[in-house]
Amino acid sequence: MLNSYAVVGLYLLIALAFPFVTLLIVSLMRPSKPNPLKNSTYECGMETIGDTWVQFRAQYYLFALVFVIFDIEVVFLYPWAVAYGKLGLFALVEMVIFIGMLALALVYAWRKGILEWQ
Amino acid sequence: MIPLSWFLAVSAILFVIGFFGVLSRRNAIAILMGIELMLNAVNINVLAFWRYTQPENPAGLVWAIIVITVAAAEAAVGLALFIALYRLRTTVNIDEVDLLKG
Amino acid sequence: MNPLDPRILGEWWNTFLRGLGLAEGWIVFINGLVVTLILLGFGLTSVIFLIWLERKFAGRIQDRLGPNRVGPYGLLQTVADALKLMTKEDITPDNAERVTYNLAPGLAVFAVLMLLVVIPFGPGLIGVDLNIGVLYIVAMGSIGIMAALMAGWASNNKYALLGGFRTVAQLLSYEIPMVLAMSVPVLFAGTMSMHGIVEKQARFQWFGLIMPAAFLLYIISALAENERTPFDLLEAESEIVAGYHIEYSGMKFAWFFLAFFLNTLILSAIAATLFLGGWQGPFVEQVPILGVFYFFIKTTAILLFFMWVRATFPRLRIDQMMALAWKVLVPMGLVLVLLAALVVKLPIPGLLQNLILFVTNIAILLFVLGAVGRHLRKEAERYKVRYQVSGIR
Amino acid sequence: MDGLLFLIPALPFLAFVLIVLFTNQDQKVSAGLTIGATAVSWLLGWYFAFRAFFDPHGVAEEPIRLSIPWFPGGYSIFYTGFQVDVLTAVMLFMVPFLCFLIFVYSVGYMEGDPRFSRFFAYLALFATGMLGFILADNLLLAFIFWELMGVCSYLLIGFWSFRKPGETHIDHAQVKRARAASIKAFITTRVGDTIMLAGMVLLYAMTGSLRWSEILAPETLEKLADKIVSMPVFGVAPWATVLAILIFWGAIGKSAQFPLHVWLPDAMEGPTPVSALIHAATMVSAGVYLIIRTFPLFHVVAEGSNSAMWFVAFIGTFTALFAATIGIAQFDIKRVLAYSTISQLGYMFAALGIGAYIAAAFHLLMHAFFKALLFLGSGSVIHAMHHGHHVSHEHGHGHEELPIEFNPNDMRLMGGLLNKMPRTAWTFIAGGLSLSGFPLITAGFWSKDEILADAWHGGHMIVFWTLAIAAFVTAFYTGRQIFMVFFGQPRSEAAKHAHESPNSMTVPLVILAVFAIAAGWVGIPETFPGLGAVVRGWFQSLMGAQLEALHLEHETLPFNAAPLLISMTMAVGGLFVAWLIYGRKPLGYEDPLARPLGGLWQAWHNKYWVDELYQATVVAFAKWLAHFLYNFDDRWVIDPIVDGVGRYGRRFAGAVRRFIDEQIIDRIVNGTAWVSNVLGEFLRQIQTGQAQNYLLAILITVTVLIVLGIGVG
Amino acid sequence: MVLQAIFILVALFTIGCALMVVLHRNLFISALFLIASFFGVAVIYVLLEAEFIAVAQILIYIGAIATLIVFAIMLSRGMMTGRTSPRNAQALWAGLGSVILGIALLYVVAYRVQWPVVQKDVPADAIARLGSALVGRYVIPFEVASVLLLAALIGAVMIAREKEV
Repeated sequence: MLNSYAVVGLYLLIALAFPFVTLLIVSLMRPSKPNPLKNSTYECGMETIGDTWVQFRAQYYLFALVFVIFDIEVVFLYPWAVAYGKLGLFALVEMVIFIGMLALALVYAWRKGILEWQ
Repeated sequence: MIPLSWFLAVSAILFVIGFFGVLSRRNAIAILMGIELMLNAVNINVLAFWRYTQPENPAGLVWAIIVITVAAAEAAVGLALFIALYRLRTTVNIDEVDLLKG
Repeated sequence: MNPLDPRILGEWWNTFLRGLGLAEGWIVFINGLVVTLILLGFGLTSVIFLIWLERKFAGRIQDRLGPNRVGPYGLLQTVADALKLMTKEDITPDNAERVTYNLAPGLAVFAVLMLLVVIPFGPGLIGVDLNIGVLYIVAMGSIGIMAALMAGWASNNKYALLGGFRTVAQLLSYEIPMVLAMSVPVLFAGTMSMHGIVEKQARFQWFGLIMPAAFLLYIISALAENERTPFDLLEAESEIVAGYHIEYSGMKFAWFFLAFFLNTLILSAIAATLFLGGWQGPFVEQVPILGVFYFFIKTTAILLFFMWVRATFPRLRIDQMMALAWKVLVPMGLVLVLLAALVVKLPIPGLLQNLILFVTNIAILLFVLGAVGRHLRKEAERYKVRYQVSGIR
Repeated sequence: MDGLLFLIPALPFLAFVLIVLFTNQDQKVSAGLTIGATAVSWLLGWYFAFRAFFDPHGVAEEPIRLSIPWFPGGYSIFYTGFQVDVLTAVMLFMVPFLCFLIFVYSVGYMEGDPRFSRFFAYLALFATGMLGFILADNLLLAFIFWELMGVCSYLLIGFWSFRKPGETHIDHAQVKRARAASIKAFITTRVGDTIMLAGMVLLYAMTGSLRWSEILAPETLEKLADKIVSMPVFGVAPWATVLAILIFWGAIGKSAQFPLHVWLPDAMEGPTPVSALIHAATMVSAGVYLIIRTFPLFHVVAEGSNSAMWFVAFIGTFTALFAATIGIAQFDIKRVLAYSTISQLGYMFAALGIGAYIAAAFHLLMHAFFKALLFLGSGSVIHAMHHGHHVSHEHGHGHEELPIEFNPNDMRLMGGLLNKMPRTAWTFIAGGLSLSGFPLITAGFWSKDEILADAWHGGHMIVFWTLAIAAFVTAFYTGRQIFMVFFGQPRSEAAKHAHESPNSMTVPLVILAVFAIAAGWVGIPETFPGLGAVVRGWFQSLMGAQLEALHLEHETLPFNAAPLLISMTMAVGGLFVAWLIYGRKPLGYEDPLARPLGGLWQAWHNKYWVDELYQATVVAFAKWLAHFLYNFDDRWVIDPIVDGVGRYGRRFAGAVRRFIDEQIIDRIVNGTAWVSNVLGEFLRQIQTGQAQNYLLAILITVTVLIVLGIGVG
Repeated sequence: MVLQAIFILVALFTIGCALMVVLHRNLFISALFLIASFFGVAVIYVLLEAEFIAVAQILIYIGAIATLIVFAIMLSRGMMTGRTSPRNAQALWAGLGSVILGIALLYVVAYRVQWPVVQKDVPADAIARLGSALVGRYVIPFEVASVLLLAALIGAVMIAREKEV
């Protein structure tokens, strides 16, 4: 079993190295004449206004939060799905409860207006 | 085969680093990172014992998943707290949050 | 030992290596290298061809010629673009996070490349048949999200940051429906390994046919995951600012572009594998080599569908997109999973089950479309009333 | 049925409790309660009595017993309870019946008294006491009921220590006299009781038990008789005699014998039913019953000078004559009867003294009937006189001058009441004849004759002749009384207007009269010619069975004409002389005997000045002693000591406060406060509010623990 | 032998990243190193042949928690510049204590305790076994996990939600 992951590991290393090596090679070939104007942040050609890090609304965090909850649900869902063939009806009932609970979470988020994107 | 004690050593080191992170960092979110590290260390330990004592028993895996779930839930709530804290006190430095001073 | 069976090639190769008297470890190492090279080669060349195909196909739809100057029918156009990007100067915005800024493009490409390993091109032709294949795909997808976030934050640009967050939000929101959709084939196949799933779809029992709703769900979330047309608000051509890779130019931008297209290819390949039975097709047992052919037909079919969607569909607003994801697709996904689980357990023969599933899926699709339609009509009314009141035409 | 035994005393007690607690507002109900309770006790009493009468030997041998463990007494648990043997049966026959009659009588007599229900409560309590006493199967329980009777007599004598019925103004003299009389009665009987208690304690010490069956058993008596005790004053005597004499003193106190008789005449201040019940029938006879019950104790040391019998006989005979003589010179109708009671009790003790066990019991029984009759009769006369006095006032006869101050009891103001109150008169005359022992028909004759016969047969000639003279004197003063009250002319307006009492009072009188006459026939001895054969000495055989149970021998006396004739002559002679002096000539306010007898009469009239003697000696001494002790306590010894201790104590406390309190204790207390404050201040730093500091502490402790673990492991 | 070499490499990589997470001045960079260490840990899981946990680790830790952390860092962006020293007053003591604890633990792991090691390989259908265990014997933790997630969501939402604007 491990040697299949060995292949994946090897592939991973190469896949990781390939883009960066290419970048290095390319950076050698291309001209590099930095000047302040060129290096300024691109804002449709206008001077940058205000601080770079604009005030960040809780909105994004809440979305990530709901994503986390459902991500974990998925992690629980897959082994159940895999083992579902051999299990009896009780597996279905338990999963219904599990998903029901998280559907409740979704409904709560929905009612609380978190899913709307102002 | 990799001896069990190596895994335990790695998890111990990771745990200690995490603990140091929790103790020494000023920023709340850094502390949370420390906690995540510690939880990972625990997970390594659990799985190491699972792999080297009862691989056929899925209990180890169940435990690992539950630890991951709890870590995620904890991170979610913890970060929500820090955000609320930031909104209230415009700082996330644990040093400044010492209302319970004796 | 059917001569047309690619697996023979594998065995022959292995026996040859053992013949050389190499240690087991080394054999694994060499195999790994060979597989990586093949996959990388295939990946990159196919992307270049894909970009060309996309531009050609889009042109055709808009009744214009695609690129035809460089090389026969413009085939070399993409190669020219690549060369151009390689040699263009690479500008790094000042006080950007140098490390993260440079890391982002590489990570983006890496994430997508990693997916290639598990795709079963033919009956024996699979990089590595991991028995957690499906989840592996989802996991690698989430690394892609990290890359977008890092790019957005590191380029020290207000719009890049905003674009980054919006992209991440979109990717996160659509990952859940995609994962739920992918769990249906896993449920049917009873295993997560891609090879296993494909085998389960023998003799036209394609999961896409049994569960068209799940297939459609997957297609929609794949579109969003790939930031293609209906959901490509962030760096759409019409926008002023090009999402999180504003500050990127030269080779780093090329990597983002490559990652974008490779992602499209792989997602359609996965769609084909999971829902259209990968290399399954008539006579595949007798002539396994046919499998590869079948696989490519199905993948290109889905690719063309993607390109067709990109060329025709209007763009969704960000809040509509989010609402669609969370309020429609996620519930639908949950319902489908439960439905599949329920029906599989019914004590009736397989075919009847498939029929029931098919019918129910159609019913669900109609219901969902109806609901969304009604909602949109109500929204339009309210929209008209508000402006009516304020007197603006 | 034996279980019901305890009901006899219990019911009256229940009546008492109910009246006191609940029904004292409603006079009719409380009277009913008491009478009802006594009626039931009477019926139960007669049931047990007749059961004993029909089977004397069985009951004597094996008395009906009901006993329960009471308290752990030294070596064994002290059992107490009730028992009925022949002697008790006799008393059970007489006591409840008399109580019932007297209670019915007192309903009429006490009419209109504001504290009517209280009176009946006391009566119920007294009935409980008397019934309990005769049923008690041991001396201790008997003593308790004995004391209960003492209390009741105190309460009843002092009953009018508040107000005379009907009169609004308070008759201070009357109230003072009633109070003095009740206290006097209580204290004199208390003197006797304490001596008896001493005897009882010694008896318990010697025999280890107080139950009749155990102390009167022959072997214990033998033991007591043999043991000799030497006493400082009285010299050497066997234990039996000493104990017997001590217990006899209780009887002297209660039955008003010579030294302690002074309280009975004064007890007449109480209402007449009380006098009848307590001072005629029951309480005083209790003393005699006690001695009859403990007779074997006396009888064990029969002869010789150191025998208790001799002492009893002496006291009995002396009191008989002494009291009879005083009776002659009294004008108050009830006082004459009081002294006659004392002398008759003297008769009974004399009989016991000479060993006439059966005669004493028989006389006790008969005396109770006719003496109760006489008292109730006198009550009815007083009631009529009182009533007459009021009527005369209303008819405006004005205040007739009388040589002496009007007193309804005074016989000199009476006279000629026979035709005004025929029923009372005739029943009173019957009682009088029975008291004086009119031959053959009255009960008194048979019982007194028995005693005289025994005295004659036993050879105690001194006793015989004094008792004979006493009989003559008794007959004389009874006759005097009858003639002064009922014959001649009424000597006052009240007497003129007196008329018959209501039926509720006269019916009991008639019943008692029947008993006063007929009851005697029961005891006619077998050997008596003629009548003897009819009854065949039933009472003698009855008591004989009792004697056999007590292992004492008894024999039926041979008939002897001498004592019979003497007693007849004494009785008739006495009455004839009384008729001579008081019957023939109309009487003035002055007693015809006063001048001829002169000094002797004065002595009789002033009761030989015994009261004055006591007053001078005993009471004076007591007062002096009290005064001395008071001084000793207040002025000379104890108060100074106490005050001294108080003053020095305060000075010492001041010193302690200044020195110890301020310097040492305060300093310690403040010190601890200061220390804890400092400690608190120091420890406060630990709580920095930084979560991470606490985590650091955890880290350090965990590390230390692990290092230790490694070191140890 | 190769396996052990790989393990050492991966272990060093993970520990290095963990140290950088703790020591690095800039918060975002330490977050990235955190992700790298998560990845390292995932690889260790693969070495332990607990592949499902490895994938779950990548999916949840990197995909979800890291994103959350980065979002949180963005939200309280004042800390981005890392002007002040990241370490607080008691860093020295904490470091000392941790080191000693580390040494003690390592000593315990290495010498003190004999681990009951058994040579068994992981069954092929480990994931199916896990699935049936989750629904069969360990159904309570399974359901409690869902309740936990619900509670966490509600809690976090209540806390982090902006007041009704």
